[in-house]
Amino acid sequence: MADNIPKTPKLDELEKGAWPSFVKEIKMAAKRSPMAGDLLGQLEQSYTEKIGYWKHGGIVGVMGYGGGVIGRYSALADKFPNVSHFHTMRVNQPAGWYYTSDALRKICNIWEKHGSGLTNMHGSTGDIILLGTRTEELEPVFNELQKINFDIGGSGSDLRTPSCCLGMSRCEWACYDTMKLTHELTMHYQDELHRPAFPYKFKIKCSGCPNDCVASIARADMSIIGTWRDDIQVDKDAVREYAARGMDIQKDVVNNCPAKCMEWDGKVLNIANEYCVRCMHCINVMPKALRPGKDRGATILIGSKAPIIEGALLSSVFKPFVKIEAPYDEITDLVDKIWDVWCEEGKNRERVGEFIQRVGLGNFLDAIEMDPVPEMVSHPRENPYVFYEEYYEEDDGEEEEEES
Amino acid sequence: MADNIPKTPKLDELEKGAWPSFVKEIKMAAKRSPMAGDLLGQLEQSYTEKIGYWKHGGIVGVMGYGGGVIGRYSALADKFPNVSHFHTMRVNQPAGWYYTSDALRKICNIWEKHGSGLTNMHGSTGDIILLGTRTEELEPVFNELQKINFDIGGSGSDLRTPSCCLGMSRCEWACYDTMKLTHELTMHYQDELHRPAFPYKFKIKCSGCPNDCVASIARADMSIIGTWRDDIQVDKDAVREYAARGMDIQKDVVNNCPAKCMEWDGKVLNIANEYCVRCMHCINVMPKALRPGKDRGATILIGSKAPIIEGALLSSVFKPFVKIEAPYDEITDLVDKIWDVWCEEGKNRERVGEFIQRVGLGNFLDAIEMDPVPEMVSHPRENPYVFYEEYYEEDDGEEEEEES
Amino acid sequence: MADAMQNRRTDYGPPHYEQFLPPIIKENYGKWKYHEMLKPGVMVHVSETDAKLYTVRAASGRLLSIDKIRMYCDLADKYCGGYLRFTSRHNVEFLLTKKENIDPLIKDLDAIGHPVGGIGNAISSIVHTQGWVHCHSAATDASGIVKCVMDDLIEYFKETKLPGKLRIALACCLNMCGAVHCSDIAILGIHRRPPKIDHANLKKMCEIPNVSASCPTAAIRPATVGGNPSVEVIEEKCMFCANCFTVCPAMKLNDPLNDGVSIWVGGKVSNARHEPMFSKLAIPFLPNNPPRWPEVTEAVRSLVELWAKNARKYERMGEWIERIGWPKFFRMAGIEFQKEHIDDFKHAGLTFKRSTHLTF
Amino acid sequence: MADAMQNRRTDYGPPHYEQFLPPIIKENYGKWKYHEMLKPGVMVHVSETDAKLYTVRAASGRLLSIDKIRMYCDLADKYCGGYLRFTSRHNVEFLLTKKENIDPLIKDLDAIGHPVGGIGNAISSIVHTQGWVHCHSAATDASGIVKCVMDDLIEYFKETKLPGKLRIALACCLNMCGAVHCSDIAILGIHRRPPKIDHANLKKMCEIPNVSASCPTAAIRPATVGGNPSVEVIEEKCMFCANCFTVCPAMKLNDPLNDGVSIWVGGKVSNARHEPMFSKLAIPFLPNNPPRWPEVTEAVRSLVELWAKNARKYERMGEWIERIGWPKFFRMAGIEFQKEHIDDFKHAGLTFKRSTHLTF
Ligand code: SRM
Ligand code: SRM
Ligand code: SRM
Ligand code: SRM
Ligand code: SF4
Ligand code: SF4
Ligand code: SF4
Ligand code: SF4
Ligand code: SF4
Ligand code: SF4
Ligand code: SF4
Ligand code: SF4
Repeated sequence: MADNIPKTPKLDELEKGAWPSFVKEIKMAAKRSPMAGDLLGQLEQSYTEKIGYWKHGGIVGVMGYGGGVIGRYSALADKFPNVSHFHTMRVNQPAGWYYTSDALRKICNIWEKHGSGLTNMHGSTGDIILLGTRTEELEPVFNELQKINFDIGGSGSDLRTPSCCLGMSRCEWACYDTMKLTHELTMHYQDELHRPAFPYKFKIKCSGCPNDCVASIARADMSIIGTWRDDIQVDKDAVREYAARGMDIQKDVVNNCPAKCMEWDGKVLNIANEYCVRCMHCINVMPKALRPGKDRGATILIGSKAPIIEGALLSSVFKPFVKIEAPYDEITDLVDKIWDVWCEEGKNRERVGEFIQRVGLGNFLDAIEMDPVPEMVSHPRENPYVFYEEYYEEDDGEEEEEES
Repeated sequence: MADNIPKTPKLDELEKGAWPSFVKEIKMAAKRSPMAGDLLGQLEQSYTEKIGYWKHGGIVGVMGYGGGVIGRYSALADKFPNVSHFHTMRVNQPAGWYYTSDALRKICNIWEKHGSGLTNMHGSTGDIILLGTRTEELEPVFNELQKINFDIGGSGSDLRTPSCCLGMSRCEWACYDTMKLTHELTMHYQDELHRPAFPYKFKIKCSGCPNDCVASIARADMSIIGTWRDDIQVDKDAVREYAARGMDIQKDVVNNCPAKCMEWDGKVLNIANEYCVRCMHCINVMPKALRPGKDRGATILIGSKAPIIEGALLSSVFKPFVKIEAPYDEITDLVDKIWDVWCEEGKNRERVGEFIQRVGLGNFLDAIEMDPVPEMVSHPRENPYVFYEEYYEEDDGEEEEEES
Repeated sequence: MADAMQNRRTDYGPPHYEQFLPPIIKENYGKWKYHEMLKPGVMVHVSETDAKLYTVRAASGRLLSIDKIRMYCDLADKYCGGYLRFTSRHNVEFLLTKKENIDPLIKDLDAIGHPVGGIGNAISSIVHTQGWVHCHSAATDASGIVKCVMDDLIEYFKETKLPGKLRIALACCLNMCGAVHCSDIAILGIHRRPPKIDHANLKKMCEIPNVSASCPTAAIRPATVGGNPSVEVIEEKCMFCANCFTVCPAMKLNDPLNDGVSIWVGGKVSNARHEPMFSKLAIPFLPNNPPRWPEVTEAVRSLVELWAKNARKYERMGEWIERIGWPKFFRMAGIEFQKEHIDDFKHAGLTFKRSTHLTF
Repeated sequence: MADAMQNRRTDYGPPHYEQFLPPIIKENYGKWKYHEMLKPGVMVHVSETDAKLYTVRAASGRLLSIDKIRMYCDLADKYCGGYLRFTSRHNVEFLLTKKENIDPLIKDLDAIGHPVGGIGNAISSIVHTQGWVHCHSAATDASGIVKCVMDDLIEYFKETKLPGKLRIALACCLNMCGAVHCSDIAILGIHRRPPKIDHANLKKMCEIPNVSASCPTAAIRPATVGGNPSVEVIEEKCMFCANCFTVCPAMKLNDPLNDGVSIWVGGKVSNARHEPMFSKLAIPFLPNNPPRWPEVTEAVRSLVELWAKNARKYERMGEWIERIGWPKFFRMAGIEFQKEHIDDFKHAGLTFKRSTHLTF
């Protein structure tokens, strides 16, 4: 029923060019779905008027879940009735975003029946985004997802769907099993993931090494990034082989080492591992010759987020090195402690990173009963405004806790 | 009259050791000055009780001057009557701290007659500090200083006594005449120096090159630091000479270049001057071979200060490069403009660096009618919170100044 | 409802990934030894068992119809036992064990309009967000600009002729769902006009105290307007973050006349060489000019090429600029340095140049 | 008074420096070509005219009696035509034209207790302040600690066996008159107890609003105590800066029981190699232990020697620590990392380690 597809002279311009065209995708879907058709219509108007026509989403959802659906209504419902509702469902992806054609086809079939036929593979948190359906379709979609064992992802002030790099499944540098950890954590925290009860959202992302292929340090309240404690594994011959094949080891490798801890005499590459900051560069450029050490684990960092509202943050070191082995009690204990304090004291819409800055890292560590370590800071304080917590009273020789 | 000297078992410990002893100095003075004697007594008590015994200074001074004297009274006046008053006078040093024995002796004679006989050569702002006299002696001291043409320095919320490195007088790296500029500015601003009328103190320090031998970037509201625009002068043979005499040019020079803009092939040292950040290192280590370029001037920076109360600041670039040639109108014009705005809008006890941070550098530049240049920042903003100052209204196609 | 809840499963979580892994990965899980790029978009991972896994990565628009997903499935069935995955930048990857299947697969992918590439020193897909397709906050469209920019930069996706990786991201408003704040080049939708307040309905829709509280710069204060209890905005204090709109629909920021795009450069995420960095403001404003946003594509291309031409091998955009200094960057890029570039938020003073390390 | 003003000169300014310059400097002003260190404390500057100026630098306690100044004058007359100067670190320099005068001068200087040195890769005098000798704010003495530390480090003043320059400074309170905030090693007098308020007299001596306003952490609020209009301090909010005391004598911070010294490291001023840096907190507290402050001298010496032993040539303290990382520094120095080390002032978040660049 192609007649359902409106004229879209502006959008048609976006069918041209070498990059895959989302307009073509919507048009394909529109062949079957009036909803996709009206989406085209409304989008064409946005392209003409240079403004979006979506209203603030109301609360819609699935029975027994507090999150996972983003309600969306059109401001042009009269003109485009088929997108009067255009909610999205966030479906928890399998760790590592691996699929079989079989599994994907099942999802497609559900979405053909109950939705616009449009998706995002994936949302930038990592979920499968089923893009656009009506309120009354939410339950049916969920019922069918259940049958194929796909569950809903996070939204609102809850644990958001954790995600990870593919790690050991296809990468020689993975310092721990990112997919296993991500899956286990997701299962362990199903309630927190599905029922918003935090001051604000909380995201967990797992990368297998400091290359950080899921950008966890930039966009996860907890970033778990693989690293190693012992020496980089070096295959000396393979190094010479790289040199022989024309790599300028001095320029390309040694001079780029941020720790200035490498030496190359034309024959042997020496690494002063005690100064190596595990940046990965030398390993990245000589994958056949160098490998991370054998004593592997991860650095746990806390608090990254986008700018709203106190300014963007990168995660900062919280545990310099932890072994990542099942059962993951050390990690879940830490997560639980952090949540306890944050849920207790955090303001509404205050991310954990902002919270820690407000109360002070030192005080936060006290609250979760953790000792400070120098790895947590890039450098100690520069200002002399130290809150010394004890002082002597005249009457006593004893150092007294000031009551605070 | 050595009997005037009290027993000081604690202080006597500080007569031992290889470093010059201030206790010996005070004792020498005490032979002649009861004031110095009582200082010893009070100081011994401080050393015993671990606390100072000076009271907040009241306002004392010299007729016609608002600053230059730090009033000081003892809290133990009954016990040590000769330091009941113990004011210091700040005397403006000659630029570069050069003296003849003749001039120094004259100062000593005055201070023998009218003061404790103790001094600081010099105070950390740069003044000659005449340490300790009575209120009624202030005028006589000034009258005698007048005769030998020494004038009073700054204190309070005024221009503080400017100081400088010795520059061209003895240093091959001076990129401008620091002593001349310092003297001229001091003369030009006598009124501002002697009569506090600012929100807070304002300090000017002049260094002849980026080595910054008066630490101007750390402790001057205006730091004037010599630099050059053209290429470093290289004597290639002299470089080879250094290498021949055992200097490891690659390690000691090239690898320490912060701009990574040097190359050494064992024979010729190549400098990519367009990337050189004028740090001085290579010149410092090979003074016979390298020299600053010929097109010399200075970078003017603004705002450094100690921590009280918003936290310590280093000066930041305000004018990347100015030629420093008499008459120094370009500099005095800039100083005047800055003072106008700061005196108008600055809060009480707000240094100019704190002021600029409060109102915003961009707004401050607008106020003094200066254009922003990228040299003023280490990098552009990272947060998206931009105060765009104009927007279109529906009715017009014109971009409109929002009234603000 | 209660019983409805009983006889219904919840919180069973995502399917276990293992069932989706091809046999070769199950067998060599954690045993990979090294990898090599065979050609643009194609790499091989070699295991300690000498097993070889070939990955073919194809561009994907991320916004996919089920029809397209089904086509992917067909190709996966045809060439690699039905196994495929998506990447953290939303490309699709096919996991092959038969080397001879690589070229036919690439041919088929090209045929359905999905070029292969993005591996190694290339530009990969642009991480992006919803824009006018689905979000109420958008100051610009997401998919449209991404399409235009990538059409223009396609050569850098298909080939690996760059000094290092270059990551582009787009977010259609300051919420930055694309987490663009650490990208080599970030495209950010922005508002430039204070909220237009729906005074008549604000009280109905929102809690006035929450609305005032939502403003980072305290620009919002309660006020009665035209008899309605509402709020007013001190315009000079507004920097258009739209946080008030997020908490209250009556604070409308979207505005065709003034919305547009800003360009940011020099961010990175990886710890390779330089520590992660935020992106910094390069171009404060470019107009929304659909459908092809020529100003934006032009600006991005010239930034990419400036970097490609001048950076040293392995130098990411931000590492290069840090070495040559921002003043040089602005001069080389021909971008005028303006008041907007100077930080004036909380930590502004720390961005001032507090040394004489300057180039001339 | 008015007439008194008339017949009196003011604002004539300091004497012109030229009259104090030795002829050789007048002749070669701006013509110096290079310099060389001949031996510790002695250097020669060579002019384009081939003229040679020999500088002999001697330690000076800065706190000088006129008697000592007169001795300097005698030596200047004896060896260099009466010409001398003081340095920005308060050493005294004699400006010679006759090489043969160098050694006798050094002998005479030693005789009056002023060792020669401090040039090149040495420790020069400690920039310092008034302390108990003259200031009401002092949390410790200045001259005393300086004397003890330099007695202990004298070898590093007299010889040049260090990797680079090492600058030590001392300030006796947070006002930091010594501008210690950018020193390789900074010794800082600190209070650790909230102000003891003289409620009976506060109103007489100070403006209550000014007092409250003076507190950076808003710890002070107006209160009536024992019938007196005064102020109270919220103890947990006080970080002992003494700014309230500076504006009001009734807010006493000085306290023998709790005052002491903190040690800071890694600052620098010059632009050589690394940009200027602030010093960072190494040791939060050491007791005031006059007359010889053994804990302080011991701590400073071990920091100096740790650096001397491990730094690369030309690496200043801060440059060395930055290369090896602060965690290593704390471990090597055997200093326990505590809550006090973690910044919690305005820009605290920016001091957190926001990367995985760690050593183990
Ligand atoms: C769908 C998605 C964008 C996409 O196209 O991929 C998205 C869409 C929205 N985000 Fe987001 N965010 C999405 C990933 C992100 C990310 C990236 C990430 O998670 O890795 C970020 C930055 C990282 C972070 O969390 O800081 C992000 C930071 C925000 C923020 C700012 C939060 C902050 O603390 O700064 C908001 C504003 C808010 O929460 O009110 C927000 C709010 C929103 C809302 C709900 C709009 C709103 O104001 O309520 C958007 C709904 C759009 C719609 O109608 O579909 N979204 N949002 C992403 C979720 C898909 C998925 O589940 O996989
Ligand atoms: C004498 C001297 C220390 C010395 O022994 O050398 C000194 C002594 C005092 N300074 Fe200072 N300052 C002295 C150089 C400095 C410097 C260093 C410099 O000028 O290069 C600084 C740091 C740089 C700066 O200006 O930020 C300095 C930063 C302060 C401050 C903090 C100002 C700030 O904005 O952070 C105060 C507090 C105040 O101004 O109320 C202060 C206040 C004081 C007072 C007046 C005490 C007070 O609270 O009123 C001291 C009088 C002590 C006395 O009884 O003699 N002094 N003061 C120095 C002046 C001698 C001279 O004129 O040559
Ligand atoms: C497939 C993917 C992980 C996943 O689970 O999906 C992945 C896979 C690989 N990454 Fe990555 N990275 C992936 C996203 C990332 C990201 C995250 C992002 O872009 O949002 C980063 C951080 C980017 C940044 O710093 O802004 C990332 C930074 C790296 C780096 C560091 C590059 C650098 O010099 O900064 C390397 C090392 C290298 O390329 O030499 C690397 C290396 C690799 C290797 C070679 C690892 C390996 O041995 O298999 C993989 C293929 C090379 C390639 O793609 O060029 N990967 N990689 C992601 C592919 C995204 C895409 O479709 O393009
Ligand atoms: C005499 C004096 C200037 C004055 O007008 O009084 C001076 C004189 C010289 N300085 Fe300086 N500097 C003087 C204070 C400084 C200061 C300020 C300070 O210490 O408070 C600094 C900044 C210190 C810092 O960075 O914290 C300073 C940083 C330098 C540097 C850079 C050293 C570095 O690597 O960071 C050099 C270059 C060098 O030594 O190679 C230098 C070099 C020199 C040279 C070699 C310049 C020359 O060619 O004559 C002079 C003698 C060498 C020496 O002393 O080792 N001068 N020099 C000051 C002597 C103070 C003293 O008695 O020790
Ligand atoms: S983060 Fe490391 S382990 Fe994970 S995919 Fe990237 S390179 Fe491999
Ligand atoms: S991993 Fe990075 S820091 Fe370590 S040796 Fe290699 S390049 Fe240097
Ligand atoms: S600052 Fe430069 S010019 Fe001045 S004395 Fe030091 S080195 Fe010489
Ligand atoms: S002055 Fe500094 S930046 Fe310039 S070339 Fe020499 S070492 Fe490099
Ligand atoms: S970035 Fe803004 S407009 Fe785009 S999806 Fe996220 S919230 Fe919506
Ligand atoms: S847009 Fe942001 S700054 Fe402007 S009023 Fe709303 S919340 Fe405040
Ligand atoms: S540092 Fe403090 S105590 Fe020392 S002189 Fe300056 S103000 Fe006085
Ligand atoms: S010492 Fe400083 S922080 Fe404490 S009350 Fe006084 S002003 Fe406030």
